[in-house]
Amino acid sequence: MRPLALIVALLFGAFLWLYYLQDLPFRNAPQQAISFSHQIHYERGIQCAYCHMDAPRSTFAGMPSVLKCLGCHRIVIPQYPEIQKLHVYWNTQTPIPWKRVFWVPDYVRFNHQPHIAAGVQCQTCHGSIGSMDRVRQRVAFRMETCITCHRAMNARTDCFGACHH
Amino acid sequence: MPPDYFVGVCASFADQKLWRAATLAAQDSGQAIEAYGPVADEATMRLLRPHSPQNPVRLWTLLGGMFGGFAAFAMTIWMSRDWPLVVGGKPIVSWPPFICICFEMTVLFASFACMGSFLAYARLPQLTLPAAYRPEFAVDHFGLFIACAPPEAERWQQQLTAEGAQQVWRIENQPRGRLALPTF
Amino acid sequence: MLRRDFIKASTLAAAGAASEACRQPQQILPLLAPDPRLIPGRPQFFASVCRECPAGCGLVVKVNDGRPTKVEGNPDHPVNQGKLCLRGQTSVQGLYNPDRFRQPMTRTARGQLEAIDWPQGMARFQSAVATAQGSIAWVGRLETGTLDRAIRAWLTRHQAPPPLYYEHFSYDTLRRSFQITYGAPIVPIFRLDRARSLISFGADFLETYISNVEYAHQFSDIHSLAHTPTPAYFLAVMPRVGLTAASADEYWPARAGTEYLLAQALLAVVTNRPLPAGMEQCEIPMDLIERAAQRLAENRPSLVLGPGYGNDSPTALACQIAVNQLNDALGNTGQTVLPDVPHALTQCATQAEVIELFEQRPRLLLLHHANPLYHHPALPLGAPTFTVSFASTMDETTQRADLILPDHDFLESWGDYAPRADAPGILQPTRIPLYDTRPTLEVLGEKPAAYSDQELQRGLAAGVQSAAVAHRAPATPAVAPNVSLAPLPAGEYTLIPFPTVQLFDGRQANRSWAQEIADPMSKIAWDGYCELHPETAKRLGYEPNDVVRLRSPFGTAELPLFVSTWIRPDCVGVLIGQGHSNYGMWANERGDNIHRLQNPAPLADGLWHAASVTVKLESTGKNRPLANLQTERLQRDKRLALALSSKEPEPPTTPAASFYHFHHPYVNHRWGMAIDLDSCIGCNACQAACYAENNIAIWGRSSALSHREMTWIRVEIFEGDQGHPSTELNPDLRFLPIPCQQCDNAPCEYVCPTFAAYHTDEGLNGQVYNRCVGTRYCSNNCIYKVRRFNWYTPQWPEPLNQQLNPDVTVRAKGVMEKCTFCVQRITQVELDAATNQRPMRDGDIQTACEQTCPTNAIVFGDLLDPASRVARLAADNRGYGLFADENTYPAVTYLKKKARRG
Amino acid sequence: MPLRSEIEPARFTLREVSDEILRPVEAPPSMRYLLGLAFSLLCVAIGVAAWGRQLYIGMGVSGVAWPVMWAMYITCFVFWIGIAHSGTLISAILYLFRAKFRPSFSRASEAMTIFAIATAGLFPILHLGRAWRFYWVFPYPNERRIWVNFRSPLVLDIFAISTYLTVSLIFWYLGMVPDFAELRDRALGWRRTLYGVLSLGWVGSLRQKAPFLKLYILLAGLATPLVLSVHTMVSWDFALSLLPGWHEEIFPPYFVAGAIFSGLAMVLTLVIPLRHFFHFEKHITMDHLEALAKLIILTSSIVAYSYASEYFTAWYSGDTYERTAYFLRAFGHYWKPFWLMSVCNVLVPLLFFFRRVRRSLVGLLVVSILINVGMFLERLVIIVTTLAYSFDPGSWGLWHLTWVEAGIVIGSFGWFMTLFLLFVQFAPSLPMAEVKRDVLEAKDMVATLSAAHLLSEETVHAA
Repeated sequence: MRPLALIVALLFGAFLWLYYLQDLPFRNAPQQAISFSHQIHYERGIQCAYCHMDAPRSTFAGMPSVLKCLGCHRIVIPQYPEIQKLHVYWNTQTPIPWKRVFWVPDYVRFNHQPHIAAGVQCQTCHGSIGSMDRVRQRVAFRMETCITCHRAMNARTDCFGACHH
Repeated sequence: MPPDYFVGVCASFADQKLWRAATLAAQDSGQAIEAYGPVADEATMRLLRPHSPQNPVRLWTLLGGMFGGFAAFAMTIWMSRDWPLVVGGKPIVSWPPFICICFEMTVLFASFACMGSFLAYARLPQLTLPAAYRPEFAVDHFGLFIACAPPEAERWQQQLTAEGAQQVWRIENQPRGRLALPTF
Repeated sequence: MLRRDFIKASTLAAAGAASEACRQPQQILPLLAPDPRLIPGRPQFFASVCRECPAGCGLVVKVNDGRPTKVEGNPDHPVNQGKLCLRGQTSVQGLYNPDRFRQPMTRTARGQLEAIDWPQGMARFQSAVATAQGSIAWVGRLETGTLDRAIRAWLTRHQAPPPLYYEHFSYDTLRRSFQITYGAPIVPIFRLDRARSLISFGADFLETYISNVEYAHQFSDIHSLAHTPTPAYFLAVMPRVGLTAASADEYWPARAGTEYLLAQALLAVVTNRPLPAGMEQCEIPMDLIERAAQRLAENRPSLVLGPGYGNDSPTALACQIAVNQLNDALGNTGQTVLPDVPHALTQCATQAEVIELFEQRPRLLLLHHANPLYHHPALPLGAPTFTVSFASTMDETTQRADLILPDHDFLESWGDYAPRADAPGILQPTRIPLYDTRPTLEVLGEKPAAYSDQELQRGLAAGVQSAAVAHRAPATPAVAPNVSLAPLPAGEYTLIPFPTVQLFDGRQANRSWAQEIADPMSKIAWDGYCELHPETAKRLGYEPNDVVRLRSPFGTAELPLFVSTWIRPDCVGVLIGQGHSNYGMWANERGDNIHRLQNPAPLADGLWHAASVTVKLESTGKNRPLANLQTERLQRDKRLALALSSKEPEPPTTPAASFYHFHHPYVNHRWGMAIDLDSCIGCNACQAACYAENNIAIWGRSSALSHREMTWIRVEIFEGDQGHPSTELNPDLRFLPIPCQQCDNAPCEYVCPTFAAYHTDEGLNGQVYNRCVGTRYCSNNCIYKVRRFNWYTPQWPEPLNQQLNPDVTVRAKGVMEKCTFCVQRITQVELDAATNQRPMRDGDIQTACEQTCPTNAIVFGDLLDPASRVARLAADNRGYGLFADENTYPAVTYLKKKARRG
Repeated sequence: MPLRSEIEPARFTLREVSDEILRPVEAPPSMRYLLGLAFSLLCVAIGVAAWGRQLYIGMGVSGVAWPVMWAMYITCFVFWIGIAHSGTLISAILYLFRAKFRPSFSRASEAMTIFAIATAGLFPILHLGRAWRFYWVFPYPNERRIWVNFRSPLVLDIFAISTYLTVSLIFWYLGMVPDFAELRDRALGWRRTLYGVLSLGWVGSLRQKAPFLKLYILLAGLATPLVLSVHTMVSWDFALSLLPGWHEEIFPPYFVAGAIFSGLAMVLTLVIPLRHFFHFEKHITMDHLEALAKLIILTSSIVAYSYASEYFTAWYSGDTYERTAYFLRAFGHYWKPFWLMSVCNVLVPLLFFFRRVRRSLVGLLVVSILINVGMFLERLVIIVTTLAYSFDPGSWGLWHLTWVEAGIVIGSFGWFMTLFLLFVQFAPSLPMAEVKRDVLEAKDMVATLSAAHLLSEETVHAA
């Protein structure tokens, strides 16, 4: 019976990997170009909208420009090695290559604008980023997450009009 | 009542009519018997009536069918209403197409129930064959096994040979090996 | 308990493998410095001018995150008033042309072109200029304003003759006739919107004549029932029915070359002088001429246009002079013909001058976006002449160049262009240059007089400046030259080289949209072809798609045959614009170059004539299937493209009674569309706008051969209907644009097994791409056949993928797609209205096709709002639904064409 | 007086029956058999190669295009489902009617049913644009909370075909359990283990035979309406649409009759070579084949009536779309397949009115093959011409066969033949239990008749 069980386990594992596990980005917290800690900034009272200011007016939430970081870090702990990296990027005028953590597939038209207008908190979808040193995806961006919330808030659940066009 | 133990007398008939007569006689005597034969025909079944008047398979098939039909209707209606999408100007619960699915599931579950009840009542699948079974019973001979204690076995042997059995032999409690290995 | 929790609970050891997600996460690059105007994720809009042809329409370029994705007409520009033709829409493909030069190139000793960098390029350029000592010739596209002044200054500084602005449609005959009749060789401004009646002796003003978007707009104002209760009367006199003659009320198939007799006859009738001799040659009955003259006299002011490129025969000059005199006699000069407001085309060199320049073999030839060798293959270009080309893509002339210093594309560069004095427009770069190219102004090193700041600011914002111009009275009328037409020798056919709206003079041949969107008249895509009348074809024993060799005294060309009744039996029409040998991946091998057939030298009157040649036809035995996207032209009694019958008005086609009266619970909107068949001129601009907006895939000729084009709105052409069949004397042609009808009882929805096709709460027929498994039953069941299937994985060759619209999903292989009424535009406007708490007004949302339609034939709006234009048009008595009796309740209403008088 | 064919079996003995039927199974496969198996495996390889290419490159390699989005694949689907239905007809419906010639074909035609459905079942997956997402058509619970559109004829198809496969599989397999038991007793080594497992421990005792007979009669009763409903739903793939040429009320009975018609022809095409190569002439007599031929005449007449009624309703309705569709079906681009189909389905079966043709093996074989060609073309013509010439003349277009489609069709025939050849090698092609029952009944009949002196001496002597 030994080989039979092994084959069944392998097949079942392959099925799981193919259809479910391979795109579970739970564990992934990519190593960023500059190991920026949200926790430290959030504890000093900097709100999300200060850096990601395009959320209320665009599909893309926006990333802080290099100059915005330098706004403070030209004075605040400039000698810190990570901040040195920031200065190198600014001096060579190259944008910081952040790795994207939160993404939805191409056939989903996610738009921050209506969500911010409806008063949805950033933590609802992005998890408690304020308490994270390295950004990690806590809430799975799968349709189930979105649909449950849309139905609870009786937001628009029209497949074509709202998300998939 | 199926013979749970394998002690008794077994006879092999070449002629179906003799076999039928012997089986009928054995049934009347009230002994626990089991009859084997290569051919399954209605006539023998009506004559020997091994079971209660109604065969239980029919009841289970009906129950299975009704369950299938109800399950289909429940499934289609609940699923259509769970995420109600308007399609081609048709109502959400458009029962005409649901009837087709209901019919299909009725037949499906009726067949499952029918097979299940048959296997249950025929006590299949069995890994070991009864001791009385001879390979020729599947080819051209008809077998009759009568479960009786050794003392009466002798009497039954004479009776069976009198009734035209080609061969009669005694069966002691010999369980078969795995996967149905009949002895020659 | 949800299924996934169940899986998690019972997961076996295999879960350990879920380490790094195997899909590589994308990168996000922030800005270096914050820019208040730039909101990442929101499009920006820049005003510019379209340089695809000398018409110079105003552009508004939509730029997504630093890359232009779509161009639309500039509503404030006087020339095109917010509209664009098919060529304008494909200008984005010019910017992202995969065959563009990446850096300067030079020809080595062995004759190969190899890449060099700019310093080397400039050095070779300076040395060439030095050695030329004044024998320099500039042959470039038409330029006005700053660049024109810079070029002239540079040439005078090097003691060189002034530049020759080369346009193949240079209207030499028109300018010569104006010099004779009005004393100045100018291309005038025509005001169609003031005309009450219109005659064209061959000018295809809806396709390529001078400024086709402007004329289409003005023509629709005077001719369409939607814009005027008393439509003007339009008579077309030409040997072949092109897109312009298709919208005519009356059509005279005059023998090619005899148009001048008809013009002189009309002039004689209007000024009641004796008719010219030889009227029987033009095979037009006299009563028709009297009636036309009478109609011209009654409806003033009228406008008469002369011959176009297609019938630029040796007698064209006489015809144009007669037309000018007719306009004079009818008092149109100053009203609809403004001879003293010169169009920019007046600066163009005539073909004769260009031919003569190439004969002189200058020591240095500078080519700026001009391709004379394609139109005049016989021109000598070689050894003694050192050729420098500023073209941005390889073409027939640049292939023989010695040095290539690639110029920016017009969407990447500063500049200005004024098609006429009162409509100058400013070009501004909409992105950083794609490749290592430099603007020609910089290469010449000229410092032109700069615009003042506020002029620049106002110009940049509006993209246009307006200046009033006075009109001057005409000079004394001159005598018409006497000319006669030789009878057609037996076995020979007059060659009619007709330009088309999508290919112009061949400039747009390397645009996949211009090639994939079928020719408006013949519906043939991806190929050049020759056109013969069915009788001629039968007499010569040719079958459609046979390759026919056309032999003229100057050359031969082999082209597949398309048989159509819209051309005179004694003529053979050839499509110009195809036949490129070295112009790019989409333009090459599309048939032979027909310009080899034309007479390379100017005729006796010093003018080069395009249609001055007769050809013999020979069969080659070969066969080349043409990708004909609509083989059936008769709509039989299928009530597709309807006309108001002169008899009693037919009852509108109401849907039959139905058992299932399921009323959709529309709450806020039910989007609908109205298409006016009387306004539609069939120019396919809507198709090009749709391709640009919705990332529609292109798979080339082999797929088009088996009807696999992906257009979301196809324009069908029909000849008459059961009531009044289309005759050769009066072809009643009707164009029928068919987008998705977004039916309420959509036949495609109830057959889809996975709910990929379903009805949204706003009346749209949704197509969810990620749910579709590709059974294709929806396309089978759609009675309008508007659903298209992705046969392969779509490819966009580098850098065309930068043109993709980020708001629209790019579909994968195996998925259905169809017109979505530009749902991305609908949701964006709805979002903005919701976030700003203001109601949505009618006209806030414009679909891509509605926005660019030059004749405003398409109107989009909310059918639930009774005040909206589309609701009013839906209730119009001209309105009807396509196949309404099939109970699909379409959301698109078609408005019947007016009955054809003639 | 009983028919001669009824007392014919009296001549054999039960052991003789067993040996003859089991000889092909127990004998090693002949060279001819291996050659046939190799050839059909080659065809399957061609089919798999063609499908691989279509999956890798896209649907564009097949001939389907706009507007003809369905062609060869759905034709094959309906064709193979049609073949399956006659198998059920012979094994189930004729069992209910106690038809005398049933046992000789029943096992072979049931096998044909199973393998035909197995082949037909491939096509709904194979014709999909995204075949790797075929499971989205099943209503399985998923985290997207989206179910299936039960109004779509395709979903009805899924339920119908899967139910039909399951029920036929049960009916076929349980029917063979007694035969496997006999094979188990005669086999050795791994074959004994195989047949032992397959026979579920069947010993033919009364306790097992009583519910078995009841099961058999019930399943036959269930399969009969199932057959009619399955092909009705397959015909609804077309009849539920709006297209002129598909949207006809005659489709369900027309498709069911057509299915049984083409199925019977396939039974003949399979049984005649089977009978010849495995020498079952004694059990599958010419009378049995002639009975099938008579059934073919009946179903052919129904199909002919359906063609006529389609054209009459199109003409009589006066609807312009219907008239154009049907006129162009007969005289449009695809007139050749149309007229070939009409000849094969209507005229060729009329040959069976002649007794000589009915009783000649070559005649039966040729006519049955022509009928199947005709029925294949009929589905192709219905699908392609309706899509090519639908409502709007501007959207008329044609379909052209490509080698990928041809490869997949060859693959489907190869797949069917491979399964059938494996069946013939590993399982008895005739239901031995029922053949023996007929032998015993024949012997009883001869005994009673000879007792009543009603039979001539030599027939008694021959029995």
